[in-house]
Amino acid sequence: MSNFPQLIANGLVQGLFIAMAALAITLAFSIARFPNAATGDVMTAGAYTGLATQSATGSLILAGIVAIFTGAAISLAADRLVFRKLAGRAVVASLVASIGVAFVIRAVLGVTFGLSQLVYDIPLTRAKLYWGVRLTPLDLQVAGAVALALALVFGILHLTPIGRQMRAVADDRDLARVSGVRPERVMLALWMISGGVAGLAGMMLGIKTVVEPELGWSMLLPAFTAAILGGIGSPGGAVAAGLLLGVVQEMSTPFVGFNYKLAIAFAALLGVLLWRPSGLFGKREGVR
Amino acid sequence: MTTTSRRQFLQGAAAGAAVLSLPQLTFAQSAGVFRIGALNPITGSGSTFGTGMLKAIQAAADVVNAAGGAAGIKFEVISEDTQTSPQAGVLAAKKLLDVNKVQAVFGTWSSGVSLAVVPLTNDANVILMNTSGAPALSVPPANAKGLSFRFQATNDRFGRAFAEVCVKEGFKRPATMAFNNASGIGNADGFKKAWEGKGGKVVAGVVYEPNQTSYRSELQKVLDANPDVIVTGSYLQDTTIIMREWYQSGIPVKWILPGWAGSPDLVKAVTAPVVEGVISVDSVSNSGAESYKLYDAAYQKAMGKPGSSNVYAAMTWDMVITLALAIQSAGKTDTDSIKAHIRAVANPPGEEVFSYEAGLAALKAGKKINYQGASSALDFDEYGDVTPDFGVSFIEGGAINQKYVVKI
Amino acid sequence: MSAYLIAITILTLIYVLLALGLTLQFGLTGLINFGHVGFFAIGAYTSALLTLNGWPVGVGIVAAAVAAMLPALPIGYISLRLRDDYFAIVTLAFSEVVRIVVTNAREWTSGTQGLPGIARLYASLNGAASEWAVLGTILAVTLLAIWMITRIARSPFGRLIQAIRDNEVAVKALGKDPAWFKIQVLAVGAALAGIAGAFYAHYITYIVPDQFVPLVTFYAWMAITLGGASRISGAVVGSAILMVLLEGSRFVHDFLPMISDSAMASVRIGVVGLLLILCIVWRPQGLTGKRGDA
Amino acid sequence: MSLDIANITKNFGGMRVLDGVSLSVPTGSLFGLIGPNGAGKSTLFAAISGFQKQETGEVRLDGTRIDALTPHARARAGLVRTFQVPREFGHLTVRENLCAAAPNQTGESLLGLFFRPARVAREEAEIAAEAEEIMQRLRLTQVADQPARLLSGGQKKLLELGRALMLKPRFILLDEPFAGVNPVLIAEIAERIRDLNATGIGFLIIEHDLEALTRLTPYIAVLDRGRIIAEGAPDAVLADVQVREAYLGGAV
Repeated sequence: MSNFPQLIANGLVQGLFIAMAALAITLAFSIARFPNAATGDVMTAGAYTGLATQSATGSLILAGIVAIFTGAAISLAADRLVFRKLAGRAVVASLVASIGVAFVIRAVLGVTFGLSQLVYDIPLTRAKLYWGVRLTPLDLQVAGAVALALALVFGILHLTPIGRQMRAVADDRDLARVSGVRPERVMLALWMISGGVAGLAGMMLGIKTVVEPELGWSMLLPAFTAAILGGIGSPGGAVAAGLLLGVVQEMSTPFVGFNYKLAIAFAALLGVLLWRPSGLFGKREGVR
Repeated sequence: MTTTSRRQFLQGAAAGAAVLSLPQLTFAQSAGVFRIGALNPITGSGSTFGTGMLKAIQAAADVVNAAGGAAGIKFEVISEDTQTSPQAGVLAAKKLLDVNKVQAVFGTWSSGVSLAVVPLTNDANVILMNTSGAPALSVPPANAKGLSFRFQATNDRFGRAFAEVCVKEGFKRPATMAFNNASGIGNADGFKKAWEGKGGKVVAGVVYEPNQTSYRSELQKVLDANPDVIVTGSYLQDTTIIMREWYQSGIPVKWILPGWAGSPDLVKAVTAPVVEGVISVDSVSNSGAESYKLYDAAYQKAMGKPGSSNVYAAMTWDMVITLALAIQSAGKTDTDSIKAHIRAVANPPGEEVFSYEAGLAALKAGKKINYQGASSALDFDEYGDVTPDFGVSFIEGGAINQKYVVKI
Repeated sequence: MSAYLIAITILTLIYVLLALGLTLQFGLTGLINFGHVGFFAIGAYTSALLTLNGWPVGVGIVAAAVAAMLPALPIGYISLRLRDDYFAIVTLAFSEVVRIVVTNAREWTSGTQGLPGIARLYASLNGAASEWAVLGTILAVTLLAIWMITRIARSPFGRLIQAIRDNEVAVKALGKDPAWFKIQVLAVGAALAGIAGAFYAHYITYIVPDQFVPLVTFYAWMAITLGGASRISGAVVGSAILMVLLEGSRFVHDFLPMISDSAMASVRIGVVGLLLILCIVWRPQGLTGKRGDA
Repeated sequence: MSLDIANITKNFGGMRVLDGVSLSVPTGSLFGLIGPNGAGKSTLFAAISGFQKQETGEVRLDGTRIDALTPHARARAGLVRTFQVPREFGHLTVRENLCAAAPNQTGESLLGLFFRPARVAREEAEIAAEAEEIMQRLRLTQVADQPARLLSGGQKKLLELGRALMLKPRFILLDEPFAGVNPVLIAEIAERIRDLNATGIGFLIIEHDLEALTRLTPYIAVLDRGRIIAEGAPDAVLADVQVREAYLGGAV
């Protein structure tokens, strides 16, 4: 018999990573209005610089900070050099350009760090049983770090002046401008937060798995799926949908086997979109 | 992708050859030179091995040339990257065959690339020597003309070796975990076939998708069947994650990994205590032979790593030596003559030789030889496949120690 | 030399067929299809499986076109309900589902073992003649496709799909249902991709699911982005540039020997990415387009 | 015979935007609809033309219920609308914009396109002639081969009207035909509308510019907070106290 509580736990752990990546995508979308395909490679960059920092200093905290700053810096640079120049153009221009940005980031990482796999030097510990569910301390630490990051992001969005401005701009840019918000500053802050989340997500993923050039790219499609499923532009929705996807994928395995996991995620996406075209938590949009 | 059209000028034999390599585009056909196309996975998923395979080909060609060539003919190596992709492999092979006019193609690594390239080499009537595992390469249509030689054990042979190890170690309840690609499934299926042929039963089997953040559910399903050993068809990256998650679960079980996964890189990635006692089965088993020592030294020099880190480089090394001996034996460089003499110089009977120089001397003395390769004894069956012996290593205190050899 | 150039030309033409579908779907109609490789894969597998079971290659190619068109119908219906960028992701997911299915429907497709020994076109001719014959056939098909899409673009149908691209709501207000037009456009592009897939399978003679990753879709997008999305010549020019970029890197080593072998893969992808960015930022209409093109 | 709207209601997120609107617009009439900002005029148009689903109520065209039809089916039935913000096909020329609007084209089916080329060519010639005539009537001939996105605001309004005419409609719903148009062109557009009305086409016109509208339409209705508060001849309606309150907050 399948151990469903364990599958749910496994799904939640995997969902955390999808959720972080989806959060980065949805944050960028909420203001820049396009799905940023470079997010995956920003994650990879965070994983590599975090790893380099950790092996140089031995400090994971420092590595996390470096990963966040790497992600933020790359995002800012990409906005300044590419995306800003495409503001006002069709969504697809930015989308295709973001694939170009992704390739350039990956090329730089490949030349700098090589193509072989690298790993974070983290001592492994045995799992413990919690109510019949086996979880490792690393799982809990990663979950804790993700929760902390999410709390931080939501704190910024909902408790700080710049966060309120971000939400205002995301809701209605013109209205926000009229009410004295300077979109430039908000855009900068938003790209930094989105990039920082991606950088940290990449490092977490790198700790959990192995660091290699396609680390983030292979995460991109599940993350897009979660971002859309949650209602793109809705940070809470992205996180919830990420966790949900992780759980649905794992729960499906006793029925469809392990090979159709990703297909199940896409089927879920399609089903939800046909039912609610704006996603689970998205605002409905109509033709005016 | 990389065109290293190198013409190598050898200057002087007494004081050691001074090799001058000039990057230049030379397409002209020149007499006294045999052009080898090195078609390796320099980039893509085979990139871990590709460059080493290429360097081994170049080093072996240097050995042949330093010894005066094969039947007086010098080898020239032209390299191309398959990108570990059939499409890029086909274009690369077309370029090698058509632009560079190579007379043999060496070192296609993944089965996909070999299967895509073999129709082209057959058409051009050129020998293809590969290191792929897919059974389809042995038989028509792939090997309709008998021009394809495989220096790697087939997936089935790997499976048989795994089964032998299970018998020897007294395992009763094996389970399998396979990466969802040709080689992963091939190994697991080969094992299942061999094990059930011995009357055993595989208690659980899982085929998993690549690029996951976790394989815990897959692992759990296999462990739920309460196996005493898990046999994998896996790669380094996924094995790294699986071994970590297994270790964290604390459930005792033994592991048998293919050599490319159970490598020093794995030990480095997961740390020694995690993989203590893991069994790694590898087709390079001629490590006691003199030919292996020659290869090892050359590889060490070219790559700065021990030869044991790249089983395929040993195979590509052997490709060059085998071809050179066959040409020496035939005295001609046309494909049919070479094909006819490959088994003559590599298979028994004959005087066992371990180096090109020794083989050359024996052939010149009119003796029948049996080249013993660095990668295996190198005896080709009717399909052009070798049956290497398998080295069985145990990971102990972080070191990979070969304990015994399995013959199948 | 010629066989290598023929090989490159054949693969370029296969990309042209893929890119032409996107020119029709995106350049003219505005549909963001990010799952083109899914139709390509369906075509390749359909023709490969039919011919491996004894059907003639001609039947395989026609069946490839038909089979690739089938999913266009449901996808077209979905497109009516979704925003552009959602549609992009949904089609991307569709192509991944195709890949997952051919990977795991082992009893039909032999999964990751792939299908070797797919019949070649004109296998009875000797080497060079057969290569030229294949090239001629693909060239003829490509020219036919170009003629067909040009004809469509200049017809009342073409006028209407461009109207849909410019303003879908206004088209509805004029008494026309965009749905059926979008479905037809998707189906035509899918059929071209299916035919391209069939030629690909019969040319490479070996197919395996790994060949049908989203990167192929992105390459086709790069081709129309570089060449110009709303012009038919853009698909041709863009595909040619793309192939020169991808294959040209083989020759880079002769001139830049300091780039290591393993760095080459990174350099290749970096150059493609950079070119894509530069083109979108500085020449949004592509190389063939005029300023103001859609 | 007429366009009849009965008891239409429509809610947006708890807000009642249309609250039981009923109107009867006779065939061939020139009917003006005015109302302050947010009165629900555009929503009413959207409900009549099918772009918004109403909660309750009926829409009849010449006695036939059309409120279950899709927008494009209503347009084909003879009820065509324009938009407040022009929705031109920006990359097509003015001529192509008009031709694209022609109904029942054989060349709009792929089969027809490739298998009945002669018929397509004949139809194209007919459509081109019609477009030419409409362009002349609307004085758009000079810009016939310009991309529509380069037109001025007023020209775009005329283009929208011209596209609607290509369908040979019985009724045209005009959404603010004078908005953003210079005064000279306003008079001209009004003149064109009157000409067309003389050929038997009915118009229901939303307009902000009361003066221009009342000069054009002999009959108007006033919508305020989702209800029709008055209708009749312009002079009488504008004298109505309720209307003055609605427009000017009663400060008259």
